[in-house]
Amino acid sequence: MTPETTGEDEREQVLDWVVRHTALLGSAGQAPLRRITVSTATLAIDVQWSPPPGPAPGVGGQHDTGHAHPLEFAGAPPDTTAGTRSTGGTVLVTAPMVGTFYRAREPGAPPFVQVGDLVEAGQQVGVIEAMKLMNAVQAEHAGRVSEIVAEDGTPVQYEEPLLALVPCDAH
Amino acid sequence: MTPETTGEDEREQVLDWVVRHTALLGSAGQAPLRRITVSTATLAIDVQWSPPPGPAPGVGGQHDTGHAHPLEFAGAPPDTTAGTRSTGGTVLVTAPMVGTFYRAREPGAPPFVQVGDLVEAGQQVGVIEAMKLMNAVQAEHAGRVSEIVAEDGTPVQYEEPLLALVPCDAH
Amino acid sequence: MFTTVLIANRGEIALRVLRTCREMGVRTVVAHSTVDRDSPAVRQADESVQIGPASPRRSYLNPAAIIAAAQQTGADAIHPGYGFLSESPEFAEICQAHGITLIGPPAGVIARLGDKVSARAFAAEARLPLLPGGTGPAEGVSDAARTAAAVGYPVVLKASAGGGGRAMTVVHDPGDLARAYAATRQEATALFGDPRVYVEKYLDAARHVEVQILADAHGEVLHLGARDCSVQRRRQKLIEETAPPNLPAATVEHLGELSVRAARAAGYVGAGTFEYVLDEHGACHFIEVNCRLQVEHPITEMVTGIDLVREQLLAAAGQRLSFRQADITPTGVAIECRVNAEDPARGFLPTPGLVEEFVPPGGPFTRVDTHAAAGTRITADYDPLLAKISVWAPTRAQALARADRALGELVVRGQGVCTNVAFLREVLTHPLFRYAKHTTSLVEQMMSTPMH
Amino acid sequence: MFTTVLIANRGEIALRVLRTCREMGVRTVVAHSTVDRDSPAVRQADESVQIGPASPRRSYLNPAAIIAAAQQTGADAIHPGYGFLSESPEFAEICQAHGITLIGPPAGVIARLGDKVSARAFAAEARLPLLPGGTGPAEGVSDAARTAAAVGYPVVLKASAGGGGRAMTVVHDPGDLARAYAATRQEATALFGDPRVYVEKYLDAARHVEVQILADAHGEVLHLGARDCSVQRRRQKLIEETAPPNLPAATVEHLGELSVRAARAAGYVGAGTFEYVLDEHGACHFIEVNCRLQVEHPITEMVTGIDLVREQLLAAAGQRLSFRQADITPTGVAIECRVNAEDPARGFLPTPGLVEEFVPPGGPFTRVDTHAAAGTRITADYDPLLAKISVWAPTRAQALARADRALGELVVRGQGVCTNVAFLREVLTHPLFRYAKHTTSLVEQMMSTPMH
Repeated sequence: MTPETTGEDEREQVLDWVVRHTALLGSAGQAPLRRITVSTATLAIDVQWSPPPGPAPGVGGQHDTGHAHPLEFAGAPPDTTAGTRSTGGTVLVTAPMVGTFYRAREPGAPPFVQVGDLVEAGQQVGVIEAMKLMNAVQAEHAGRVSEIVAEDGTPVQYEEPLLALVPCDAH
Repeated sequence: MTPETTGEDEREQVLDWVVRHTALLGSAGQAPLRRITVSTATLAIDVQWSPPPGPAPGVGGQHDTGHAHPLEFAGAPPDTTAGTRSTGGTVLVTAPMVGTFYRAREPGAPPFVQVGDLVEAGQQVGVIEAMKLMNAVQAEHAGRVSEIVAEDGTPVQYEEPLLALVPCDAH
Repeated sequence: MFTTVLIANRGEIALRVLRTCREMGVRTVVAHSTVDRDSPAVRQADESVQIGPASPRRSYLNPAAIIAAAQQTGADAIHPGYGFLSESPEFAEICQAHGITLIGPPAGVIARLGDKVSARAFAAEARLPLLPGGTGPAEGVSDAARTAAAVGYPVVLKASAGGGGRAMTVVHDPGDLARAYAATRQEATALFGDPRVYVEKYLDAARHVEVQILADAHGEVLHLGARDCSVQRRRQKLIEETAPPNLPAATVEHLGELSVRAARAAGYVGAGTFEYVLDEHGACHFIEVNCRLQVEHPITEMVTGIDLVREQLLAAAGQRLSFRQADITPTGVAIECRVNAEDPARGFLPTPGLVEEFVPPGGPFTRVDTHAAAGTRITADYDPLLAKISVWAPTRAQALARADRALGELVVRGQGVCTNVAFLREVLTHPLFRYAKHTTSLVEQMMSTPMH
Repeated sequence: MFTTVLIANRGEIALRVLRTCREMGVRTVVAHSTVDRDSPAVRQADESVQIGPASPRRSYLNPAAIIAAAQQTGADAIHPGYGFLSESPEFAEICQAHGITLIGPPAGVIARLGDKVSARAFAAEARLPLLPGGTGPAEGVSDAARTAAAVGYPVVLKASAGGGGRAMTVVHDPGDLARAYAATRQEATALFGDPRVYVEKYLDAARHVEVQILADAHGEVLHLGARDCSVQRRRQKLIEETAPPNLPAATVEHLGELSVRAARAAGYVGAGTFEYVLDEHGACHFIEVNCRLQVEHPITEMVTGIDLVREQLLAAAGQRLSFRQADITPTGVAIECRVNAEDPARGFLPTPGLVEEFVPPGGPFTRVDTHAAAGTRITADYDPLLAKISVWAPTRAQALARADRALGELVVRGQGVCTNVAFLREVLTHPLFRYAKHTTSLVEQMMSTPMH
């Protein structure tokens, strides 16, 4: 039967793929591989690395695969209204919407900001694309860029940290 | 039957695959392989590596027999064996079984005890009828009867207070 | 079949859709707002994406956020649940433009049937029985008054773009029409960005009966019987029941056939509901089509054994229906009670708060759909639905007793949280309801008696 | 119908019985031990009586305490649930002597069918297919050895008064017989106060299939199909399923007819279960009758729509069955998974403790029977059953997926508490189980593979 055959072929392909890439996956995570789950018809693969040693992720009841939570920053209370969160001496500029984060206006163009740059309140520091629309990301506070948290061209969720500023008044 | 055969063939293929590739998978993770689960119709594979060494979640756990706490009386340690409980300066004689409580051996007869009576440990202070059988209620401790709690001829539940004694040693 | 379905909803319906996806081996992504980040659907999803703040306009009603989340996670289909974007033809078009399947009927069908005025026109064409009313939106207050006078008072003014019982005004007296017309237009503009209002005859003592239909993309359409949804408060359903009590099987069959014929004419695909009102003489009048899964779909599942979400996914994936009308024989009676965090004594005002203890009912023929558990925070951002308690029994009397038993078992406790459970149980024991003589005015009648 | 039913049991089954009593408008009294005083059944009962301490011998197994409680509260019937006194002919006689209806078959029927040796004799008379074995209790070790040699090894030694998989020893080698015989007699004496032991052929790779029957006091007997209960650990069931997979409908029909005929011959009244083993060639052998409601009754309810506790009450009250064999057409597949507080990795050792968080599964075609909630203390006094998760679907593949989905939703957390959920899910995905090629040795096979 045709579907049968297709199914078998597909399964074999998947198995092959897993074997060939397991080594690669093993070295991809910083932590040791913990688990690979393959299930098909038609394909879902789940690769898990061991949790890093140390205190377990806070916020009780985290799910095994529950990676989707924005990274928790110690001591930062969730702030649902502003695209900014402060952590210690720095302030995080967070995504005002879900989409793809770009550091520059277009491919090849210089990034809006670099580490060390001084930005003013309201200055554009990046762009988020959603449904082909480019939405400016602006710094809410003035400060010096201390870290670029989100990589250029990566998907970000709402309120995910993009970059860190040391506020001017903290100088 | 054809589907049967196909199923068997498939199982054999999958088993073959697992056998052939286990060694490869084993060396892929940094931690030792812990588990491979294969289930089919049509295929789900789960490979797990051991968690990194570290404090394991406490397994031993305490074995809580937590049985039979009688009604808590302030400061009284739960006593599950005796039909007696102390409350403040008095001790309660409670029902050793569910049934009908009688203060006398038979209708018209004088009650076993009255308020003010001194009773000895083991002395019968009442009777509980269940299934036409008369079961003696005995005082566990010596003392003076300070109150008759349960009325003559009324149904009582297990451990329901029947009468109160002021223990002799409390005098 | 789809590889990954993004669920663009929250609460119990997100969980409901997730359950079937998981059973079908489909990967799930739950798109959620910040306040829902610890919800059970998010916890159980294979993946989740935070798409915006609590405000629905910036999260669950935001097409760009949902499309971005679907693209990030490789979702090839979106299930919109009910409410939010589930009946937005614009969103359906956006999905299509992005190569993502929206699980629901085609955009054109939603556009035609979702707008109440064009749905009325369609119904007239499809020869569905219509309530007397205007043939289009009123062209001004005097046009509205003319229509009202022609059909006779009471009338109802409805937003053409409306839904969910909002922007609807009943007018009993011609003297009130002008004010009501202005108010409804204003409300319609505020809620739906569309001021069009039309006039329809209003039935004071009506029964609300709806037909569940199911259609594949190959022109096969069938119905799964009817539900009675007459127990409503503020035009929102509280208790639903199937089969409709005291309604001849022939009437259900007739409504079913009408709906199937109309759905086929409209090119409907997926699960949908045709809503009707029945006047005191038993005459049926079409009111609207809901182009989505209905809140009360569990009771239809209980009497037919058909998983409606599964059928939605199969239909959206282009598969043929695997059964025919003759294979469907609804058995017994099923009743759903909607438990809301609200205070019936204060006009059913929602009561947000923190659920500290939650024990659902269980046991024979009892189904619970809920996102609530100890620790759930009920916020004012969304509707106050806490749980749907559905029961099945071979007879209506047994089903009523079972529903009352199940509601009696439910424990919801927490600071500030109040529920309508006691009120629901009052409805279940109300003589009008027990004898199935109730209409959509039952709750009002109950609230106006001093006993409560 | 009865006015007041006393429920002489605990845990989920007390709640199960209470639910139906409430739905039927029957007042409930729950008899409970001291440790169960805060259980949900006690909380929901119309009345409760504390009948003794935790030790079953002084509470749930104490006829005097239960009769006293029934008399105190004016109960006119007692529902014994399963286990405890549910199959005690002495207790049935005591109830009768006190003018209280025990919901179950008459004392004489329990006496005849409950004792395994007399049940074997009865089965022979009723022409039920029997496993080769002794015609009565072994009259000594040499008699046992003779019988064993005659039927061929392996054999099983069973306590005549036994039940629940206890006081049973499988002997593969003639050299082990003498020791096994002595040990089983000792165990039988300790557990049941009756040293009689009999010898029967043992099937290594058998399927366990049972027929649910229902009988009224007027001689009408019918069956509700069969359940497969082959997934067992330590001879206790873990997963049950109906219809039995991979079993021809004709075989089910044949077993059903055999059971109905035998039950009629025995004068059976109420709900009962005839248990059979099927060897690898599909040959059926009767093993025993359970004169009570079965733990796994929910799956039969799900495929037939019949509330078995309701039928028990009606039959005990002398009413006629309201349906005939021809009215019963089981639909689809139902699977029950027993969630126990136990550790599969340590030989399924019970793990008592305090449940701090408990979230049951829900949604489509999912039934939960549990007494557990946040705050429930699992004590070592009783069996470790925490919850029964039952699901229904039109096909077996869908039912398996649904059961796995439902188990995945269940949250049980608390100090010391461990559950067998992960193990149950392993069974569900095991190829032997998926292909319905499993026998009662499945769990052993799984535990002996080093992968685990």
